[in-house]
Amino acid sequence: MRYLPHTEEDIQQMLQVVGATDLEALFSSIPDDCRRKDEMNLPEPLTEWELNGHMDCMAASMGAPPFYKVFMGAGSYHHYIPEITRQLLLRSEFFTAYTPYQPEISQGTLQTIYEYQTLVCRLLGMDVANASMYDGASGLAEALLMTIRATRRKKVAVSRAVHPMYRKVVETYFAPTGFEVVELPVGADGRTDLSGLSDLGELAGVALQSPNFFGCIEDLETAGKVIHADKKTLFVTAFSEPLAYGLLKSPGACGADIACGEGQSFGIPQSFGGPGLGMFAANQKYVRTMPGRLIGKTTDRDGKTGFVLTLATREQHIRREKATSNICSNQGLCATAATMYMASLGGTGIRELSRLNRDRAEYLKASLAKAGHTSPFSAPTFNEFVVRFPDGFADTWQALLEKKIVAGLHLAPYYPELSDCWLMCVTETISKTAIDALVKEVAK
Amino acid sequence: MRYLPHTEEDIQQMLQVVGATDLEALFSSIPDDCRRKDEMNLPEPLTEWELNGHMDCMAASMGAPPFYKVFMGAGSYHHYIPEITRQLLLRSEFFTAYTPYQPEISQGTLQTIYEYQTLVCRLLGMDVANASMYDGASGLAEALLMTIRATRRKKVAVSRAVHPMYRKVVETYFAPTGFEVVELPVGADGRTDLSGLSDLGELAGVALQSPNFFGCIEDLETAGKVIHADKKTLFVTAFSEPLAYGLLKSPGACGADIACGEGQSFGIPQSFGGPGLGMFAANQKYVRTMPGRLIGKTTDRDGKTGFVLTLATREQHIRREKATSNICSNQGLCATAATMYMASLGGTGIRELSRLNRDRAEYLKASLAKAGHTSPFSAPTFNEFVVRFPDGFADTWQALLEKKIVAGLHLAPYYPELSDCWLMCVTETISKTAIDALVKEVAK
Amino acid sequence: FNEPLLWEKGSPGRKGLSLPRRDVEEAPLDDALAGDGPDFPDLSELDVVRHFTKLSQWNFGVDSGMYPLGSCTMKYNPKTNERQASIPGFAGAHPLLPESLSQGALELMHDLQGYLGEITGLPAVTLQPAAGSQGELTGMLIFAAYHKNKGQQRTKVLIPDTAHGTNPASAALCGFKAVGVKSGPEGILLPESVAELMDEDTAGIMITNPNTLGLFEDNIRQVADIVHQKGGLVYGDGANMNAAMGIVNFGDIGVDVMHLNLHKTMSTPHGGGGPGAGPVCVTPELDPFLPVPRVVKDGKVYRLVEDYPLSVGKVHAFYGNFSILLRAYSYILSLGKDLKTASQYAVLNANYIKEKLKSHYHLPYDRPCMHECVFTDKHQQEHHVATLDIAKRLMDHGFHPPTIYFPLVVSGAIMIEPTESESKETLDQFIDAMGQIAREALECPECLHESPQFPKVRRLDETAAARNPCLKG
Amino acid sequence: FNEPLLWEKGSPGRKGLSLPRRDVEEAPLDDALAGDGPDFPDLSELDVVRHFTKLSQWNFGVDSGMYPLGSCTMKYNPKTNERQASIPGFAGAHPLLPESLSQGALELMHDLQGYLGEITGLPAVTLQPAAGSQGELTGMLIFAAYHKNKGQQRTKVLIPDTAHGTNPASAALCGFKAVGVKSGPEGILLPESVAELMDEDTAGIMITNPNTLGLFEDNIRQVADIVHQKGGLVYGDGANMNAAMGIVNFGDIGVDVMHLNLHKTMSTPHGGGGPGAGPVCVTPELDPFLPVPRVVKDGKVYRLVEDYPLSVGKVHAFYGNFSILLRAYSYILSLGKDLKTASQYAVLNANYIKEKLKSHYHLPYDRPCMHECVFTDKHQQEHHVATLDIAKRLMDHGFHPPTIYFPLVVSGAIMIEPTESESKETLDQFIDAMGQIAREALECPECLHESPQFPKVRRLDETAAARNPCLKG
Repeated sequence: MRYLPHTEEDIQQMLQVVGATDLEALFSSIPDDCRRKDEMNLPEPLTEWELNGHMDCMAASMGAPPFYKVFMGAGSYHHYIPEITRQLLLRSEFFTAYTPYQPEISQGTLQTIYEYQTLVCRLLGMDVANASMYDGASGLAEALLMTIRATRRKKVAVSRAVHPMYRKVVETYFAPTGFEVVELPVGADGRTDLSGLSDLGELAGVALQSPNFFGCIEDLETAGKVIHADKKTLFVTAFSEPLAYGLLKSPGACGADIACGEGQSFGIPQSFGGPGLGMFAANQKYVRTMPGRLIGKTTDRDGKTGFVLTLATREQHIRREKATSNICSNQGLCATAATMYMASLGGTGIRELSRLNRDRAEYLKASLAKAGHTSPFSAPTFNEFVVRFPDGFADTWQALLEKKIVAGLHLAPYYPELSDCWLMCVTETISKTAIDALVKEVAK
Repeated sequence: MRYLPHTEEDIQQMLQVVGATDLEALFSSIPDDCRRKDEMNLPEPLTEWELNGHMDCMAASMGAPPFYKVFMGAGSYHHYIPEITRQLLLRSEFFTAYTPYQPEISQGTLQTIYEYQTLVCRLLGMDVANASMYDGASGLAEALLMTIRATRRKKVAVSRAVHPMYRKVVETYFAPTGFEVVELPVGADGRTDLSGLSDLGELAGVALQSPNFFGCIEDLETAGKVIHADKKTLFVTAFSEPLAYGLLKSPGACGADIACGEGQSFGIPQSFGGPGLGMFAANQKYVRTMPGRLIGKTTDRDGKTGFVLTLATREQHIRREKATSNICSNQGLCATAATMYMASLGGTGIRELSRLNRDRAEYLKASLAKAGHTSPFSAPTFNEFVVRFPDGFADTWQALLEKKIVAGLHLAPYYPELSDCWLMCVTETISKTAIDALVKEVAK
Repeated sequence: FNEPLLWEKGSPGRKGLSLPRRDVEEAPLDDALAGDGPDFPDLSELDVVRHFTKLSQWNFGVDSGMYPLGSCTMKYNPKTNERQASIPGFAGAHPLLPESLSQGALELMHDLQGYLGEITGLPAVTLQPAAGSQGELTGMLIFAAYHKNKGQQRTKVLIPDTAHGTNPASAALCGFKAVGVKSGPEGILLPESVAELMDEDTAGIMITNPNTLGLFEDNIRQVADIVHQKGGLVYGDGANMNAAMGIVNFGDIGVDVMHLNLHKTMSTPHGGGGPGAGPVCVTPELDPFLPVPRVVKDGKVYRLVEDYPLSVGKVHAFYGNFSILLRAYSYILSLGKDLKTASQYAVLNANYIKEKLKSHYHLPYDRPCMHECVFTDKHQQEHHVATLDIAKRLMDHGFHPPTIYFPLVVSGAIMIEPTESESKETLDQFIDAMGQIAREALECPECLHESPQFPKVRRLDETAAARNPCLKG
Repeated sequence: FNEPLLWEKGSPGRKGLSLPRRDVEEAPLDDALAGDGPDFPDLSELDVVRHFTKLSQWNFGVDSGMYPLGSCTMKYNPKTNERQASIPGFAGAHPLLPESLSQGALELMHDLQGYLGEITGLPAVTLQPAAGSQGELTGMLIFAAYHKNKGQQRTKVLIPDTAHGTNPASAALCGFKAVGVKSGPEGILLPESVAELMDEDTAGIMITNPNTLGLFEDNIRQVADIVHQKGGLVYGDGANMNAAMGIVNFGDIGVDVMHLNLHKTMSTPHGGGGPGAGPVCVTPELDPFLPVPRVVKDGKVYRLVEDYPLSVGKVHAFYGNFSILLRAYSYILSLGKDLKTASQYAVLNANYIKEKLKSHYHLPYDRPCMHECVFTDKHQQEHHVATLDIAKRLMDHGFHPPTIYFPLVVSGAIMIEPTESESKETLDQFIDAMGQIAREALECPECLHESPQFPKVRRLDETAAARNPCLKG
């Protein structure tokens, strides 16, 4: 096998040094009743070429672009990924390195992640960002646990307009802790209704998502003021589409204490949902209660600038059970991809691209409305929105699959109250022509 | 445009330094009657994404593996290319470097090509190999011109069993020189008939290909003796399938003075015929009459081993019109790919792979023979062979295209005397199952 | 050469990304919502390419040389896995596609679950955890859910002193109190120490086996029996599975829950710290508690099923790090039963290094090791040379240093894990370098203090970095 | 760190390539034909990956930094071009596929011919030559065929002293005698010098325009007229086309035949020396002489046509370096009319460097340049610092040196071609480094003699290499 270098001769020489008669004898110190007696029941090894054929064949069954037009977002977005990102990520110095424990020979990873932290801060208008969390969902769960650590309160509130799967992950993380999660309702406009907030008692944190799951842009500025009526409560803003912040006021500018969300849109393939990138940023004063790895700038013996892992005293390998989180890695390669992507876009580019996403989605929204299919919500949206379809659309939806169109996400399983609604998404990868084609089909 | 870095501000600043009012003014020193007045009539620039779509669409019209089973060799072979080759070649230090004029910062290219030269020598059993020629065809032309330089004779002989396109290139190179190329006939067994050689007068060189265009393995050892009956005549052996030398006696062992051929089989995609890799090796005594770049080993000021371009005095940038050739580059990246491929295969692997190629081809040959389709030639073959089909096979062949099978190459346009024959090829990429499927179709 | 920070480069208006053509009109947006957009630098494509090319050149990866980072299993990351992960059908797949359009991905996940179940001996598998630490958390959630389903709320978890720091952190995140268990004089757990601490308020034990000293926990069966008798569960930290594929069936020896680190054992890229994947394998009894959705085969069709009322819930927005799972799947299909050979070579390599280096370095537990061996700087300390100096000096020899100062139970630990990918020649070169460093410690301690000499930067001031954190530019 | 030569590594029987499963019996082979197989080292996949990863790290490429190698046009090699070239339909296409299965490739070649014709102003195009030098040879074959068709056999070709060495070599390969033409005091050709030499035994002239001094040949029209009047042809060496896209129509100013170097002007990868591609563009009158097969559009179908009786024949086994042509096609489609902007920026960058550096270095021809400028070491010679020292020192600043000692007409030439890809910041850094080196030449000449200090090896003994050539291991 081409990954296993030893020849028979190598093995014999090494066994002699070790003092074992054969490979099995290497394990003779393991008690016999702990040794596996049967062979593993695994398939015959495939050659490189058989594997290629097998994987190509499996992948061919998937309904992915460019063969399918997928008008579905809901936390996973199809954006173009520049070829340079793909090729630079394949540089093995990036992708085969581990956690930069030895900074002298890890400055590539370290400077990149330092740049990542900086760009994330600039994107979100926040003071400090960590080197990333697993994904948007667990990032939100960790953010809410952080509000509990920071305030020593026991309850958090989460908007029902937050991605339903993120809320499930929050539930899972909170279940064994004894802390409480309450849900904030959605108003008629599709935004979170904060009118009942003051009745909920002492809250450690309140989490809104913007654009929220329905694509609606929350009025974060006003929300921040309402939430901060209780000065101790932390305002957590989540997101699943960071590209929105090319155009929208940043969470930091709206008073967020913690901003967290999913960074997949920034140069990371959708890959059936993972890996993603948990972007996570906070105000300076909370830095020592933040979970996750941090990279800091320092100098070497000769006074030369360099970068290191820092504030590790928050982390589990030092603090063990007292750590701010059990997370001990980051999404290194995904954060690297996002850094490359943000660098390629630039400030000018992100604005243009963000606008184009929104404008194309608005075009679809308007076109559907013209065809009689309107949104139940009035709030402005970014690149996705909810639309109500007449009875029988589920069949139309199914029929459109045959035409290689996935016409949005049915909301019934997630929001029974919106069982006749679909969540539609348009990014820069879907042209006006493709939008017109969808509208024509739907209008039939 | 993302490749063009200047902003309006940059341009203004630079124009000021240069003393030009605008970009057009940069060209004001060109006489007006030499300035182009009209715009170039070129299409609108495509975005990266439009280009991807456009190219994917064009490529989809091609009849290439894995969608097509192509039983065609004839100088271009479908072999598996390890993914490592593809990824290592994308390392920009290899693929964006130029000719290693500055050895201190080009040791990667230089050591690689030195290794290439060495492995080529070992493959072909020769003393010296150059850093490569354009392709097998021009390599053969240059080899024959080299025999003329080396012997100061004016005539060369080339077997009719040499790849017909290589012979055309030889003709083209020889046409304006006044030197003569005569053709050696093919015997009934499919090998070159050397019986008339002594009647041809003083020959500078005699070129055979083995395996020849018909896939037949020439008896190079005997041929070498016959050719060297005239001690001055150089024996040139060509090849289009270097993999054969994993199994066959090397040209050097058979007395070749120059061995040259196409190296595409070694890790280089077929790419509709180019780029290929002109492998070129010779006996030590001819090194200074050899065309092409050479890499040699030397030491630096501190005595450390390093590699440099050497014997450049043969080349055109020093010797100008007295150069051994006008070639001033090599197929650097293709030679690098071939080095990686040969290194991956190893001595053990090349033998196994070479044998598998031959055995699968032999299996097809035997299966066709069983079905009544035999070869006009009796000589042993490597991974391709000629087979005679009954009247009407041209229609069958055409019909098989619909079934995504390309059932060999019709020889009629190249050898009118074999107009009912096809040249069939099988490599390791065509399994027994695919062979059986072809035989079944042909036997119908 | 230095490479400026991204925002020290560029020029406003420069373009690095090809923007799609605008084909629709601009839609108005309420001023109150609109921001100024982030202050990102504007760069050209070449600017970006050169920047990251240069940064990459300052990094050391597995492809750069041997990376014997103990407990991290820095084996070769096969290139073909990257090819598979980039197939458009997989890379471009939306996670919420209808089942009819995602059979390939579901089949892959289903079969991978089966393979991991077979390898560990724990047949019920979730692929959802995004990393080993999240796998641990999932395991602890299962502990809690299991006891809750029995009507109990246990408050403690036993954790040996040789455990990774994530073990107590994961237990704590789940509301458990971590209770330490001291390992015995041979570096392994003694049943009596566990018996002493195990009670009916304890949810179970977390054991890394082979442990972080690279030793097999010989008493695992007895320990498991003790824990099970008190109604507890046994968690196996599978971080060190690379020693044991085909060698030990963890289900058979009493482990109830076990996570795997696919970026260790299953060769997926380490990526400078992630993404990993931390599938969790459990006994059939614990199957109902696994996270949802589950991938099941229904006749010939693969489906995602949510309906598991006892499930701990979800730990990932979708199904985990699918493209990492895909790479592990590719690796398993490439090796098949040869996975056992991989484990054998990994153990052979570690023992070879142990034997060759024990004359130079103090070996606190001189007995056959598994996939890694732990030395200390005891001999070198006499010459004022510490583990850190030895580690830094290795860089000057072209090797990545081993894991140092871990496990904590050994003072000045040097934890070496070669993995099966390294050839005998490479091991010999490493042994040679370590030997030279041991000699240098005698002859020129200051040379070691001044190392490394060759990388881009020399030893960095980590204290200053933590005291006045500068976390962005 | 050193990296051993391939055959100093490995162990017999080790495997680096995945061999397909054997599914047929072994066929016997006559012993007289069988050999022992080559003595290649046996390596693992990781051995191979590490070897070439390490070697690559000793190389400097365009992605590593500015590469101002004059006359080589080291512009950015776009990554998307590599993506396009690796599409399986193109990368896996057999050249002898039937037309029905190769329409995409033929269409691409057909359209590329059209674009190159438009860019040069010479509408008849062959894509077959595998490199610029083979393009020159093709051009000379066309010269010969043209005159032969007129019943003449001319024996000489005029070649200015500023020409690349390939020009006389290509002419010689075609049986022509190269006759030198001295350039005038301004660095450009004088019509009178050409008139003096041009006669009816001369097939024509080969002119590089802009020439190798980076200057536009102002008298090109007069020169062409003189040559044409004597029945000769004008060959334009298009190596420097990067200065002139959209600026000059070479057909209009009297050029009859012109080759392009796609790895220069059209951004295809340089690859450590190739593969390139050297299409040749000619006037309609010379169309019949182009190599066969020709790609033609026949209604809606693209075809390969052999039937051109006056054709010079074939210079490549198939149709040239298709995958390089494909990259050039991608580049042209990506820029369209912006190709003119590329030329403008290339010329702006060269003039900017020229203005900024002329106070430090001797500028033999102080006039507006095109895409490159040529300095000399005249000022530095006084301090015993030569062009070579300046070049080597640039490496220590992270730049690739310029082309040196070429063109031959300038003693100690330093030929700088920045290309349009370089940003103003990068140019300023380069200018700064050159300025520092000029100062160092005054203050510390020996520092320059001892350079480079930082690369893997220091100055190499090229004389010894040539005296006792060691060309293999």
